[in-house]
Amino acid sequence: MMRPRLGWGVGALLPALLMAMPAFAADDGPPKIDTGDTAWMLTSTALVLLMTVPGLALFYAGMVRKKNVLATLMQSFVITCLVTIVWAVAGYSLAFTNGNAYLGDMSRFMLHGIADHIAKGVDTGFILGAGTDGAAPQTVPETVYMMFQMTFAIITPALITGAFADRMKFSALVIFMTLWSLVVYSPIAHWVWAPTGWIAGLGVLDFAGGTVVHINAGIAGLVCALVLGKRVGYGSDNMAPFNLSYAVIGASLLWVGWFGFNAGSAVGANGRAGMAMAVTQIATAAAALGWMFAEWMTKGKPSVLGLISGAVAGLVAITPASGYVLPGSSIIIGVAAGVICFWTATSLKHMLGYDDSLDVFGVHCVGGIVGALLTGVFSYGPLSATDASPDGSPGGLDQLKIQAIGVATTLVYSGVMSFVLLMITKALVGLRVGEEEEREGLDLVLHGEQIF
Amino acid sequence: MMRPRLGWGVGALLPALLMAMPAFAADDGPPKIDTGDTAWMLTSTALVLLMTVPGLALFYAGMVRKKNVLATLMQSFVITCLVTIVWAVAGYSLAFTNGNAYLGDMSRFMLHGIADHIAKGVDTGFILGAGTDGAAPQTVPETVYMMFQMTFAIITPALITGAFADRMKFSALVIFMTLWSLVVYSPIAHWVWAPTGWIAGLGVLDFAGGTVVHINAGIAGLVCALVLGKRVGYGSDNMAPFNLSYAVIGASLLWVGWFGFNAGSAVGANGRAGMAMAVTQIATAAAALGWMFAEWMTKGKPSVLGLISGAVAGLVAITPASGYVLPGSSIIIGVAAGVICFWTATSLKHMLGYDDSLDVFGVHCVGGIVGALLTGVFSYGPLSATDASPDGSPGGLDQLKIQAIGVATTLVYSGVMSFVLLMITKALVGLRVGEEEEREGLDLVLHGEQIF
Amino acid sequence: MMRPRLGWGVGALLPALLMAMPAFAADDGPPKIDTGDTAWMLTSTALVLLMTVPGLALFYAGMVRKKNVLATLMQSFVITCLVTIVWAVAGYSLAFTNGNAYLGDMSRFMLHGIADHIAKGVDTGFILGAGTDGAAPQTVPETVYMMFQMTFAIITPALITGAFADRMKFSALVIFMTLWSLVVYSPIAHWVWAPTGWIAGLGVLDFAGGTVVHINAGIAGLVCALVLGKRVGYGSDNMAPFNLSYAVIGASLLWVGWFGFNAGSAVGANGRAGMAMAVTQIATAAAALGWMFAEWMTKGKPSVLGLISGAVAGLVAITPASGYVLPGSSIIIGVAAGVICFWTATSLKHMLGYDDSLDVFGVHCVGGIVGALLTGVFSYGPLSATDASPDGSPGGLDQLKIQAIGVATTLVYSGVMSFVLLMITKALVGLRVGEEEEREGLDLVLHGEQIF
Amino acid sequence: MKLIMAIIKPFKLDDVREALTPLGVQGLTVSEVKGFGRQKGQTEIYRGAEYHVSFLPKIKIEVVVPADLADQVIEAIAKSAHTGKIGDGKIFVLDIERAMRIRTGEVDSEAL
Amino acid sequence: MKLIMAIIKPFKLDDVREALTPLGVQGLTVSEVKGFGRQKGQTEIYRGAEYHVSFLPKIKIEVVVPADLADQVIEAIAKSAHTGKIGDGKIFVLDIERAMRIRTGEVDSEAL
Amino acid sequence: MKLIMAIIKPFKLDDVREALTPLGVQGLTVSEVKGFGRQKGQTEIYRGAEYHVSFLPKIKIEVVVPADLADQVIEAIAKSAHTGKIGDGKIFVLDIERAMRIRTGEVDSEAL
Ligand SMILES: Nc1ncnc2c1ncn2[C@@H]1O[C@H](COP(=O)(O)OP(=O)(O)O)[C@@H](O)[C@H]1O
Ligand SMILES: Nc1ncnc2c1ncn2[C@@H]1O[C@H](COP(=O)(O)OP(=O)(O)O)[C@@H](O)[C@H]1O
Ligand SMILES: Nc1ncnc2c1ncn2[C@@H]1O[C@H](COP(=O)(O)OP(=O)(O)O)[C@@H](O)[C@H]1O
Repeated sequence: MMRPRLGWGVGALLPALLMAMPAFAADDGPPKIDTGDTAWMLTSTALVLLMTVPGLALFYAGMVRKKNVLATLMQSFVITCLVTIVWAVAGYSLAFTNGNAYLGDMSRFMLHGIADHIAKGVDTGFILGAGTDGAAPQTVPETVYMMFQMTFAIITPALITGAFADRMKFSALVIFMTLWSLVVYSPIAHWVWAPTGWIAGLGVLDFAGGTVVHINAGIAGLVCALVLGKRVGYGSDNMAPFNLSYAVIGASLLWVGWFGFNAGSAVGANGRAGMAMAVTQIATAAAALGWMFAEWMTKGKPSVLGLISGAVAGLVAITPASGYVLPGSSIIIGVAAGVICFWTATSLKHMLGYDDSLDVFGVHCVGGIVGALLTGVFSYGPLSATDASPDGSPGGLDQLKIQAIGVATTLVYSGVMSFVLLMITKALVGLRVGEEEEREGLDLVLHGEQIF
Repeated sequence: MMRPRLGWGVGALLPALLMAMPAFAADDGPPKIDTGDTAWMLTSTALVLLMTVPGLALFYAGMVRKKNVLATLMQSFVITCLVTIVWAVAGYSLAFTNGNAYLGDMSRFMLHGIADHIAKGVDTGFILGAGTDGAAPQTVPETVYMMFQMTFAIITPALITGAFADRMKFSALVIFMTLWSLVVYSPIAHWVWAPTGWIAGLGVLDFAGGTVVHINAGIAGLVCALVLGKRVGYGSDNMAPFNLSYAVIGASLLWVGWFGFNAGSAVGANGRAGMAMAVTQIATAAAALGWMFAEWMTKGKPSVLGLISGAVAGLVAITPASGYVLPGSSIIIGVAAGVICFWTATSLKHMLGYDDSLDVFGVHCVGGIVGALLTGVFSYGPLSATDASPDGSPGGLDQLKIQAIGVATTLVYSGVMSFVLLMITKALVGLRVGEEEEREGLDLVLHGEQIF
Repeated sequence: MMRPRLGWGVGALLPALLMAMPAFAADDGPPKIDTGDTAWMLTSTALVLLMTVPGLALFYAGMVRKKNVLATLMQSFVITCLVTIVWAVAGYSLAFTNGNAYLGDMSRFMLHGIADHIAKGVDTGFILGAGTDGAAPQTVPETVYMMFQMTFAIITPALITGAFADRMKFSALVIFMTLWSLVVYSPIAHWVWAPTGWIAGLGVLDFAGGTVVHINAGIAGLVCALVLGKRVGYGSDNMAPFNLSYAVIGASLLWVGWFGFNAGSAVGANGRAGMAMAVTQIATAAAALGWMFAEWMTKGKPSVLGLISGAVAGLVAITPASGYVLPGSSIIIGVAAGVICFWTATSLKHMLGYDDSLDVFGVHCVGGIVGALLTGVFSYGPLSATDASPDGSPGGLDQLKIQAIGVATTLVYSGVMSFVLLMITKALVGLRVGEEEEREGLDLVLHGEQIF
Repeated sequence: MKLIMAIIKPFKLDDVREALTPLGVQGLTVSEVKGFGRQKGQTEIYRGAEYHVSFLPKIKIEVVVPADLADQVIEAIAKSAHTGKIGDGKIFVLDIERAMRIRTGEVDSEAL
Repeated sequence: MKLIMAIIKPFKLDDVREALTPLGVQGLTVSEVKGFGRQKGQTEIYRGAEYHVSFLPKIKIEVVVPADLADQVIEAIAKSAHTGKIGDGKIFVLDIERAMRIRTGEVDSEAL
Repeated sequence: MKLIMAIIKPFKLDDVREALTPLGVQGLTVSEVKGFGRQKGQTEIYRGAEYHVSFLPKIKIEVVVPADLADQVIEAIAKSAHTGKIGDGKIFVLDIERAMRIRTGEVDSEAL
């Protein structure tokens, strides 16, 4: 999403046509919706949902053992359902209404008022931060904006599940994720993306969620992996993935869906969306090749798991940068993410000895940090320039420092709060299945089902 | 699709811009196309096709036994092909031309005339019911409207296949589905969605096909299950699904594709599409959780099959309501659908003793009825209001009664005609494979292929 | 993509609205972008990427033996990554800048200058062939045009991999495909689709890539199959596909994604896109049924592999024709493609005795030729008419001859250059794995991984 | 003790197991196997490549029983697995020298 | 020579293999089987249809050893596969008359 | 009667079956197994986790023949399954006491 502090959204997102008719822009009423922008945002919403179900569900399910495939699919699916309700009831309101610098208010509780502008089937554009200095009129209805944001709120907790794959109780997951969405996700989204948010106010650049989504989920995953402990048999049993072809399908759908994630974060079908799509594609390819060649050189063979892991690392790293950088920079971001995440997931993890089953920390947190910091280096001014701020937010040492604050804040808040919520969940229902149950597999034990 | 009787389509679907330029709207010529609306309808068409292949194909294939996986996939795929041709040749013409109150005419036989307005590569908008009182100008070309509707005509018979999974002859399927598309689907689509249709004239609300698609397919499925009889070994053999991960992928793609189904039924990228997408998402999540918790409480474990079945039940139930209701109502519709369909599929079916293999009746017919009736309760006026009808069609007892007529008509007509067509098919080629063949599995017997 | 020689693109692609405001159209500056057209092209880009990963990857992986499933998936995935980088660095520049009649220039090396028109986050429309007689202004930013074209550059070499499935070295694939993209794909794309290209100058019609993509990949595949030789055990061992359900998912995603391929080639959400989508659907269904019934009659059973192969043959054949023909013609094109490709893949291949593992030649080259020639027969004038050329390019004997030249040129150039590049690759790293390795399977030998 | 090894049609497994329980058989082990025999399979055709399915799916049951129970067990299997159609399968009997239950260390007939 | 056939819990396979190596066992063959016995499985419910999982996944190990090694091998398996919980499995011993290594044509104890 | 149990390389299955037909062998049963032996497998690496593939895919053939045919059958298998490379597999011979054809109730050599 755009960085609203500068208010450039107005200029960038109203269609060119309206700018040519100043009489419209000067109107005090809500902006008109643009059908092209709305079409793209409806599509982007579908694409981002596709990322979680079946994308992420398959990516993860393909990496676990046969006895946990269905349980792993179920985790992403149930989170999709839970967060949909949480978001509609309170999450959206906490994240995207004005409130104060730390949290939204409850004016959109139960989505109350979201239909206020509908008359005769027609809706008006949504003004994010209406009434504040940073008010950012959009050319899409609020329902569409709310839905697009919902898909981000869904995928973030779903990402965490990779860290504790094969061992968490289902009841614990339901409780923890519901709380996490409200207590961790909504506040951080507010800080970074609401015009009134304090991190937005610092000028942190996070186009599509490097901090809000990936660093946030990644550090929460690490905390989960540490608190739950290693899988039974970790280090001795063969834990080879049951069926990597699922993981390949999953990674592919993540890639395709990520066009909605990143190019959709332009909230319109405009030049910025086009550039976001281009740099997303290039960084992803560069990261996949980076990981692949690093693995080929150090381990002797290029693996399909390596290639797709690199692609995901690239997608993660370009996320915060996607609306700010040019193609050349995206290659650098991609290669850096691919090689660094390769090292984290294959070496650092073993050195430190935690069992982050599917490398949520190694790929999402580390990749997110690489991307967030390099956004501060490579940001290209004209992409974020506005009338009010004709230079935009060009990269440089200053911006890098601002970015580091965003990263550090997210790490600390999400890490600490995830720990607290795990403790609460543990007190309520316990976190982990028994050893026998873990051996038998979650599919049968938790859900009474198995695949062939 | 909109309810054309009130003619509100004009106001709702012409882009806001045109409304600001009355000179255009007053034109007598065909409407101009809007690129944003057209973009969304092209996308929606792709999304709805995705629902059938591979969505529904996988959803069903994941629930059958290994020996029938390919045959089940093939059923959805061949229906996609057959109905495409049937629709282009006559189905579209019978459904969407003016004709009389019961059937369209043959003026679009072989899509004759669909290119009449193309000049220099540019097309005009399509006027549904042109020349009638209910004429509803659209901002998309007729090719796009025809294609979008085709994807609905495809998925409806494909839904039926779940009821007779594992036992129907392929030749019988080819004949039955071809006839069914012409004799059952096209007329019902005409009644409900053509401006001249008699059910449309009653004021029945069916935004995206609760009656035309789901009740219709669901009751046809029940008739098929009863006429074909139970699977060999039903009740004694282990008929556990071969690979539920396919069903999870299928359900996920159904969910994503359903955005095209419901939000696409606004025939434009407008406020109504946004609200349709939002309520679709919320009802689906609510239904999935409703089924899951009902199962958890009564059976002791929440299953992945239950969760995804609930999601599909929610998608079905919100379908007729999606362009008429607000988020709060969608939660109620979702929970009702989830819990009621859970009961139908797990208890009622056994009480009544029919073998509807994959619960087409229990999920689609029952879910569709829940949705169709609750649409009559919860419809929110401003979503369907127009200049001509400033109150729209608000829910209430009157509307509920009208809805019940739509439901009953569909149940009777589709049930009876499906039975007749099955008898005709039986006379021609027989309906069911032999017992030995059924034991060996349709993959090998009918198609000479098998999976590993 | 459109045929720029006639310059009709201008009229067809600027939105209707602008035409109504001549003051805008007369502007000398770059065209404005249209949000609806841009939304559709962003979507189309995602759809075409979906065709390769996971679409084509699954289509192919489902047809090989278990031991090669991951390696086959990896081939499509790594080509996606490699070509992305190759295209961004030089491929796009060689294909779509003016250069001369045979090759573009290096003015877009490293995508240099693609952000020149971005100011305050807003971009302008892209003028293809700017400054030449054939200049074709587009209503989408150049980033979007470049990305859409990239997805075509990706799928073309990926198609080739089916011909040498189960036996090529991974290192050889990496080298060969990188070279092929630059030396074969980019030049042919330039000839046919750049306004300055010599084949475009002849008036060859290739709407979405019958020659550039399918004939090109198909003949290259044949050359690969001949040069690499038959698989070990070909003709004696059981090489039955491991899991055709993957192939069905793949074919389905190809079908859905092909809407982006063909309707996206209208470079806008317009009437031509709508017609392209309609004929794509109809031809595909006709071809699938054509293959199915041909097989049913000659082999006794309709197979799912036959049905989906027919669908792909239809998609291939309609590709060059999709923006030029009407629904009636599309049925003929479809049936012809289905029946002819059935014969090629099941009879001709055995008569000639080459081992084109997954029928790249039989489906893509032959299907492409059928489509390219029939485009010359059935092209409907008004779809390609412009102010400058009010008759468009109607089909007829003249056009058929022109089409044949396009076909022949592609066959010869791609065939010869593919052979040369294979020889270079062979000299560098060798082409084929050892016999023992081939027996053990590429998954384990090349990538150190296997599925269950 | 005897090891009774039976190759049967897959859909007969549950019938066989139920036929053995009344005899006091408390355990058995089954595997999915492919059988080649008089029963002929289908032909699979994949785009012109024909493969005859000469190996058909069968279930192998292995059950170790005290020698004196062998006759009854054989009879029970033969009856419950019978369809009369070609491909019904075979029953073979082997001698078992020793048996041990891993959990308890019990041996021979105690272990079955 | 004796054929030691052991049915064990799947996750014990690596332990067993490691226990046999020190005894000089250089080869063995394993298969995935389903076991029916005293150990009871879960119930699976698919939309109201209940199936009891009476067959549980087990691993069958077949290892042929010289007769004089049999005792040690049995003991090693019994120890390494032991958990003490129901379902640990069985060990059966059969007599092998002849053995041959295909690669070299060596026979009997040379072949193991 | 003898049970000939052979562990062979998977791609040799068709060769072996064809070598047995001329000898009058009318039925056999095969299973997919994993073999551990002198032949060493590959290493699989999944993001830094290394697993050595110590078990390689093999095919187990079980064929019961009249005692007098055993030598010929062993020889035919040994020849047709031979590649000379490590991992070619083993042939074991066991005694079968009784055999029965389920379809007809025929016993012993009639049943094969
Ligand atoms: N001599 C044999 N050795 C081992 N297994 C055999 C033998 N003969 C038959 N079988 C097994 O028995 C199955 C059934 O045999 P088949 O000849 O097809 O029919 P039937 O049992 O009716 O004579 C075969 O598929 C095979 O698995
Ligand atoms: N008589 C038998 N013949 C063949 N296999 C048996 C026999 N009894 C038990 N088994 C195998 O041993 C496994 C374990 O037996 P079970 O009775 O469950 O527990 P335990 O070994 O602790 O007594 C079974 O699952 C089955 O595979
Ligand atoms: N003692 C044994 N008992 C059972 N199976 C064995 C034994 N030794 C070897 N095998 C089987 O034979 C296969 C081949 O043995 P291996 O030692 O790898 O090569 P080779 O047969 O060339 O000596 C093994 O994978 C295993 O399945």
